[in-house]
Formats: sequence, structure tokens, C-alpha cells
Amino acid sequence: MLSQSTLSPAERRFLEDGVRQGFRNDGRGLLDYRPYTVETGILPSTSGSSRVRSFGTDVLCAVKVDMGSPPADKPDEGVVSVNVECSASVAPHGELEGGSSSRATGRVGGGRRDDSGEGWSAYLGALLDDLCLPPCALDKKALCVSPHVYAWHVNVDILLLNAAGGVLDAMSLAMRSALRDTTLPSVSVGSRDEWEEEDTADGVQQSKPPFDVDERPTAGTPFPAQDIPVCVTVGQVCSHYVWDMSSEEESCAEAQVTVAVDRNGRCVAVHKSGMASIDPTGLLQVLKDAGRVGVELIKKLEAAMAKLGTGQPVVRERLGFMAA
Amino acid sequence: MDAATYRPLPPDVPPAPTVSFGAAERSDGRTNEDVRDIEMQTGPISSAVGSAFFQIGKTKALSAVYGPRQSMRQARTSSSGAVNIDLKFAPFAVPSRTSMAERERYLVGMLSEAFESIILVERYAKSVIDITCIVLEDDGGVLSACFNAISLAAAHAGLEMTDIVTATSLYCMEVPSDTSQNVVYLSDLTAAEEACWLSSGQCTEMHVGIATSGSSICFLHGTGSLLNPTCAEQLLGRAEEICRAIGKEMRACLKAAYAASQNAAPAKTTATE
Amino acid sequence: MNVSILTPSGPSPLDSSGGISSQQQLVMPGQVIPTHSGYMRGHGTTEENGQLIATVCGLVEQVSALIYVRPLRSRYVGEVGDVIVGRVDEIGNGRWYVEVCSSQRAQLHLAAINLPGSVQRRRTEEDEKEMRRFLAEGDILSTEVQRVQSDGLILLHTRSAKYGKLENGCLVQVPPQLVRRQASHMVNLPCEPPVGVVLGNNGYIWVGLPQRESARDTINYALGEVTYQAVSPPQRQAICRVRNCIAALSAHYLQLTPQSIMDVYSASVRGKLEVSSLTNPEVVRDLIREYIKTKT
Amino acid sequence: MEVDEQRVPEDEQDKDFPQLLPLVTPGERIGHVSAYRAGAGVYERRGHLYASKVGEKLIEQDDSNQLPVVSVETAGLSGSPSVPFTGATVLAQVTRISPRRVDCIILSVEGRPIRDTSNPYKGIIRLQDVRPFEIDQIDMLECFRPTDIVKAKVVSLGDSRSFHLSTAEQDLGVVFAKSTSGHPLVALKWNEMECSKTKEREPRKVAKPSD
Repeated sequence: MLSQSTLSPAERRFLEDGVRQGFRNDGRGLLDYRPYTVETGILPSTSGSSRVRSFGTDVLCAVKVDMGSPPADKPDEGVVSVNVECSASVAPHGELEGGSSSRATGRVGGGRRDDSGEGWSAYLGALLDDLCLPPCALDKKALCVSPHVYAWHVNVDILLLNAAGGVLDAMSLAMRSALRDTTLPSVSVGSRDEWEEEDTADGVQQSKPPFDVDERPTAGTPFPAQDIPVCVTVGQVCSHYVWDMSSEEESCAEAQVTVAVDRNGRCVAVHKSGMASIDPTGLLQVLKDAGRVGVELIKKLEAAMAKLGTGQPVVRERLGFMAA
Repeated sequence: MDAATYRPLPPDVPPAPTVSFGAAERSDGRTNEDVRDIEMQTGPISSAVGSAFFQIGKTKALSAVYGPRQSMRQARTSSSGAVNIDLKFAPFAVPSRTSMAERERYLVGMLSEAFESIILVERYAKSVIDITCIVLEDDGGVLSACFNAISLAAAHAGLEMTDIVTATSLYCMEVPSDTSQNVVYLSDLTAAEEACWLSSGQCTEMHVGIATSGSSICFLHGTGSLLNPTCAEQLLGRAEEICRAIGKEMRACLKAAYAASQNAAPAKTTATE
Repeated sequence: MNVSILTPSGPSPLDSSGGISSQQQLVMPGQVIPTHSGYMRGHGTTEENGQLIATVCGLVEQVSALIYVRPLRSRYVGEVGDVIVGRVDEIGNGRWYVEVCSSQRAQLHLAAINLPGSVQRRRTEEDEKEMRRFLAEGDILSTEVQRVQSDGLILLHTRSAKYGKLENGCLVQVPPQLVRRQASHMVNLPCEPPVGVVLGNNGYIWVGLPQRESARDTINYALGEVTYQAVSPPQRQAICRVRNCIAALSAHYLQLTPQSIMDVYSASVRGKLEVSSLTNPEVVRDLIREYIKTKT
Repeated sequence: MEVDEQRVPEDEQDKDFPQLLPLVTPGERIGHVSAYRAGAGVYERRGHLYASKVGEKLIEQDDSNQLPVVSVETAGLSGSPSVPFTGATVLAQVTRISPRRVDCIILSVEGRPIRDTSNPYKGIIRLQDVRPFEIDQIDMLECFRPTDIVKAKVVSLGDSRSFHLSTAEQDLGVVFAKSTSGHPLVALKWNEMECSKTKEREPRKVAKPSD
């Protein structure tokens, strides 16, 4: 999704001719995806973690879960917050002021105001939270332990180690597999009367009932992540739709549409960005194809997770953390 | 939030929003397709190069354009200008005084991407165009209100643009009636309606910005479970209708403002000798 | 529409040899290098109380009396006569600033190029305004290192027939160490249909349509001659296959020569591998394993 | 994707603003590439010409063998802000003088004042751009003084900080200056001006007044 190198007119013409012939620079067809490599459970200190790589793009995602009080306006729901961090090598464009650079590089994610590129990663976090965790994909009520008192605060931290196109897709894949890898510990909350009696002793300060946590992973309940969608980004290059773009293709893409698709092919969110405008018929066609591609992606992801689940401890030790 | 903070109930507590089918009205008397009445005015801020005020229902947005002017930063590849949008919620805009920083940043990210494609930035080499937008009151539909305010302000400032682009917000919901699963299409929710339906997840929302003379989509953001092609087609059709209506109003408003400034100017000499 | 999700697999076939021949000595920073009397100290080393100490992790190289350590992976260090491919970054006061993946941008002076129609005259103010017509920002060009200043600044020139703007192809970036100085850097690979490759010593490799033979011999072939040509599908397939083969060799840190590229190319054709399948790391691993078998 | 036929109805032409030329707003189609050439305030997309700002549609036929030029003119204060472009004649105020160049801020482009003065565009006039002849004998102090108003032509966009200006033509140079005693100077010769009060002579590179 992010590319700094502005292509020369010669490269741009060669690439666009390729797209017109349906044969891209690395031999893929317009609809073909580069294979993703997915690993889960690589950070034991976290509640759930995953790493997604696809030919240059490298995303690490970790989920930490802790107990807190539910928000005031939604007393019966838990809280999920998504936070994106970029390693310095990825966000050098930060110092290019305003949106002019994004015009040249056709990046998803809107203008960047400040110098250090935080604005961009903060915006990405908010976009991912909006696209992949809408109410219909994740029932936050399931995260509430006891209304008004305790609820799970889920922190999803995504670290972008290297960006070579398709960053939003890789991040959504990493987030989904990390949340699928997360288990919520089983918690038993003290009964109601213990709560009352402690309250009067402290006067105004309303304390919380005691709770104890069963640490054993086997005792916990898996995080309700089966309905979380996966993002599929399509670029419009000389009025052809190109899927899973490399960074070169992204700098030639006039407009980009990102569709979030859940496991039974339902489009859960759609976001258009990029410089040019697109016509409605094109958009509807993209929605249809996105459904198909999304389902395929999630099915393959589930299969890979299942395979990983079995051989998990063995594979990781032998290869080492940063294995190829 | 341990101690519950006291919040005075707003004087006219609107009755809980109800969903109705067909012609029956919504809680504030509008049918499902009705858009709240719109008011717009150009040039409220004299010091800015161009400015505009846009009101839809009770939601009010005020936008001002400064520049193009010398770009401060060392942008090497500055063959084209830059658009720098700054959006603020007035402290009194929202009932609870929560910090709106995150929401502001999110809206800025959305808006700046759209306006870089609308304003012909390659005609403003080495300069930056600063656009500020203040939300005076938030009664739902803030994103499209700000979008329209900025679009009108940019046109009034005389910035070169590809088109008059207007935005609107549309929603659809599956309401189980006795006969069958019935999908209801609503446009332009108020804050109360948004609070009631959007956060509970039954409602699919879609914000669309359409170039009014060519009907292509410049801006699109939607979330919700009913984004399948059929519903999307319905939503886009309605969005086009509403956006074109707003666009027509904007063009009339701009022409009136231009004519007024001509009549005011004593000798009507052509600008360039 | 093929979508595939893999899990991490075994080590790459080359972990053992890693493309380093046995007699070369791999040194770590701080390691003492055995020396002979009257040696000359090269870069990558330092002297401490009479002993030659390596300052970078790399291979000890010896050229007659000179001993130096060639780092395994670093940015490109220019040498006079290197053929390199660069991208024009900026144009200012009579020169092009060219990005060559080195510590600083190389410079190509207006005086160091062939003017159109290759007329020989002093460069005027007019030429300076016309610079964008020869090479604009972002353009890719093949060039040669004319001089390297003491502070490492590389000065380029394109005053020969074979250098100039590159068209009709795409660029691949590999670590500079994988492209050694060799007989010819601008080669037409004998695959069917032929593919033109420019192996830049700085790790930039251009893969595109073959260079026109005739224009290259005449001394005064000017920059403007290169034009856009439509690329036919078979030519495009060959170019993309070569591009993927180069990426495969670079992923496994193998030397890039016209011969090695052709070997991997014919291996992939023999194996009836689709061009797009070469983006799959596992397919690439098997292909390289097979290529090494044929080589040793 | 060909943008289909015109959506904004033609009858929308301006009934109630008879005395003005037809008003257009951005996005309205005003012609086809085969019929007109694009002027200011107009952009071309897929063969059609569209207005890019609010203003009056103007069609000029400058020379017979070429297509007429259609442009959108915005008169009066609400004129569209202009940015210095290569070849534009600008009015600039000198701020700093050094032996090899003169720094100035650009006040107006092609007669249109730049209204946003908080962060003005900067320009420099290099030694070789002051006048076309005897470049090596130029003494900058004999040509310009700080606070002089200079009419110049933009030579190039220069680097990211300032535009490159030139006064190398007869009608370019100082158009308004104050003498050391603070009174306006009157142009005498191409290189001399005279103080209106003290009749003191001061050297300047004077713009030939276009009388």
C-alpha cells in the first residue's frame, strides 16, 4: 500500500501495458494473489499473536487482554482498541508535507499532517478498527464479564516491519489470526453482597468486587473472532481492476477500493481512497468479486491456522523467531 | 468513570426514534427518504480567501480556505501543490465534553484524501492550500456536512477544481416485519437516530461523495452487514439523487455570490489587461 | 484467481554453502587477519599494534599486495569504470542528481552526456534549460562511473553509445554485492524471444526489450534515440520470467551473471513453471535447489 | 469509461444575470477539444473541456489559423488566487541585496494581487538575470535597493524556497522606489532616477514606463 519510489514514465507505461494485457510485472493475472506466509502464537507473553508476510510486506500483530471497567455509555460491553506502529524505515514519507506526496504515490490512508508519520499510522489504526471491527462483526457484549463492573479491555497492537504493497490487507489478516489465537482467561467475580459491604467501608470510593483468574490456557474461552472480516484492496490502474498490488502498481493506481469481507462472503465495510473517482458500475463489480476473494482468503487462512495449531511448539523452536 | 457525572437533560428530549415503513413518518416528521432542510452561505469569513457555512438540520459546519501560499516544508518533489485540512469540533458542539481529537483526526484523514483528487493541485506548484473546518453543532451527519462546507468554500475561494462534489450519508436496516425480512432505506439520520441504531450494529451506513456533473464517486466509506451489491446499488442510486440536488443548490448559490460581487464592483473591467 | 496462505517451512537449501567458496576466509569485526610482509591495507580493516584487524563482517579479499575485507551486505561503493543503473532524483545547477543506492546521490554533469545529434560544443545557458528534455525526474538511465571523489561522491558519464535512458522494461533491485564486475553488463539473453538485461554494479538491474544492435556501435548515438515500443505478450512473458529469476537468485544470495540467470530461466522453462508461480517462495526454493544441482 | 452525456441541464443558463456573460461553475462542460483550445480556468478530460472554477465563460479568437480559446474569467475581488508560473510578469518588493543576487517577495502575479500575505512567495533575481548586456560589470547596489517595487518575469520555478525572476528586458526593472530622503523617485533614464523633492539622482535599473 505504501511506496515512496515514484516510477519513471517508462516503467509506468510498461506496467500499464501489462495490466491492459492482463499480465503483470511479476507474471500474475489481474486477480492473482501473492502467497501470504502466516504464523501464530509467536509471542508467548501475549494473549494472542501472529505474523503475516507476503513478498516484502511484513506485519507483526499482538493482542493483550486485561480487565477493566466498561465504558460509561455502554455499561454492558467490552472495549477493543487497535493501534498501528510503523518502523522508521516504513514511514520516511512522513516529512513530506501535506498530501502532495500521496498524490504521487497513490497511497491509501489520506493526508499526513505531522512530520513523524504518526498521523498516518494513527489514521490506519482508526480505519482498521472501523472496517474490521464494526458491531456486526464483533459482538462486544460477549467481552463483558459483569455489566457496570468488569469488562475485557482488548488491545490489538500491529507493528509494520516492512511495506511493499497490500499493507492494509496484510494487517487485517494479521489482526484476524491474532484474535483467533487469543484465549480469554476464565474469571469468577465475587458475589454481590461482598461488593456491597466493601463499598460502605470506603465511603464514596466505590471499590470493585474481588475476582480471581484461572491462568491455565486450557480453561479459558476462545476470543469470539470467527466473524471478523478480512480486507481486500483493489486498485484501478488505467481503468482495469488490479488485486493485491505490489508497491510499483500502487504508485500507478489512480484509485483504490478496500472491501472488508467476512467468512460467508458478506461485504461488511467498503472504503474508497486514492486520487481519481470511480463509477458506480465499477464499484458494484468490485463488491461482487471481493466477496468471492474474501471467502477464499479466509478459508485458506483457517486451514493454515488449523495446520499451525497442531505442530505449533515444534515448528517454532526449530526455525527460530525470525525464520525466513 | 467511577462517579457518575451529572449531565442536564437537554430541554426538548426528542422521543425515542421509531422506524416506519412506507410513507409513515420518522420521529421528527420526515419520511425515510427525506433529507433535513439545508442552508448554505458563502463568504461568512471576510479574512479568508474563500469561506462557506453549511447547515443540514441542526448540524452546522463553517469552513475557510487560506492560500495557496508558499509551502513551508522542504518538499522536494513539489511539482504539485498540497491540500492541508484541519478540522475542529467546537467545544459546545457535542453534548458531553469528551475529547474529540481522535474523531477529528479520523475525519481529517477521510476528507483530505477526497479533496486531493477534487482540487487540481498540479496547478498550484510549490504551494500549500490550508483549509479549516469547524463543526459548530453536531446533530448527526457531520462527515457529509463538513465535506459540503469545504467543497463550497473551495469553490468560493476560486480554487481550480474538477467538479462541485457533494456528499451525503445513507443507511439501510433489516427490520423483521410480520410478512418478510424488509430492508428499510433511510437517509440523513439525526444524532438521536444515529445513537440508537448505528452503535447497536443493526444499521448499515454509507457516506458517499459524488461529482455532481459526471456522477462518478469521489469519496466512499461504508460499514455494516447489508453491503451486498443489491443494497449498495439502491444506496448509490439514492445518494446520486440527493448529491445532485445539493450540487444544484450550491451552483446557484455560487453564481448568486459571483453576480453580487460583480454588481458591487463599480467598473466591470476585465481582470487582465 | 489463486489465493494461497502458507506456513513457515524448512531452511533454504543454501544455508550450508551460502554461495561462499571454501578457500575464502569469512571474518568478523575485530578478528585478526593473517598478513604477509609488505602488504597494503585496504578498506574494511584497521591496524593495531602491528596486527591487521577486520572492521566489518565479510570476506577477506587479496589483490596482489592489497588486503581488504568485502562486506557481505552494504550500500554500493563506487569504483571507476563500474556500469550502474540509476534513477534521476533531482535536477539543479547544471547537473542531474542520480539515486544509485549508495551513501550519497551520484552526479551526472551536463558536460558528461552526448548532446542530441552528438554535436560537440560548449554547454550554454540554453542547454541548462533544456536538461529536462534529455532526462527528467524519475527517469532510469544506464551510465558509467567516471570518477569517485575522496568523500565518496560518484561522478557519472554517458559519453558512449551504449549508455542512456532505459525504456520498455522494469527495474529489479538486488544487494550490490551480487553483481560483480564482469565482461559485459549490457547483455541480450539468448532466450526465446531475446530479453535485454543491464546488470548494474549498484544492484539496480533493468530487464526489458533487447537493445537495438545497430545503434550501439556508432560512437555518437545520442540519448534521444530510445523510444517507446509496444511490448508483445510473448516478449512480456520472457521479460517477467527473467525478472522473477533474478529475484529468485537474489532471494537466495547467489551471484548474478548472464549465465546464472539463463540457467535458472531454462530450469524454470524445463520445469514448466508458470511465470506467476515464481512468486511462491516454496516453488522458488525447489527451482534454486535444482539449479544448484546442475551447477555443482 | 467514457463520461456520458451532459447531466447539468442546458436550460440552466443564467436567465436572471442577463448583463454578465454566461456563468459557469466547476465541472460544467463548456466545449469539446475539437472546437476550442483550453484557456485559463479550464481543464480537459477524455476529449471534453470542463470549467475548473466559478466565473464567466469567455471565448476569444486570437489568430485565425488556430482554434478559439475558451477560458473562465473571474473578475473582481473574488478572482481566483494565482500562483507564480514560468513566464508570468510579477510585481515584487526587494527585501535583501547581496553581490550575486537580490531576494524579494512577490506581491502580484499578472496584475492579480496575492491576497494571502502571511507567507508570501519568495523570488530571487540572479546577477546574470538583471540585464542582458555587460553582465560582469553589474553592481547590484546600482540596480536595486531594499523596498523597491520591481516588475520582473518568472524564469523558472527554481528550488523549493524561491522562484527565479529576471529583469533582463526594457520594460522590466524598478517601477517605484523611494529616495534616501524618503520621497518617491521619478524615472529619468534607463539607469537613473531623480528624487521628486531633493532632485537628487540615484542609480537604478529602471523599467521603461509603458506610456
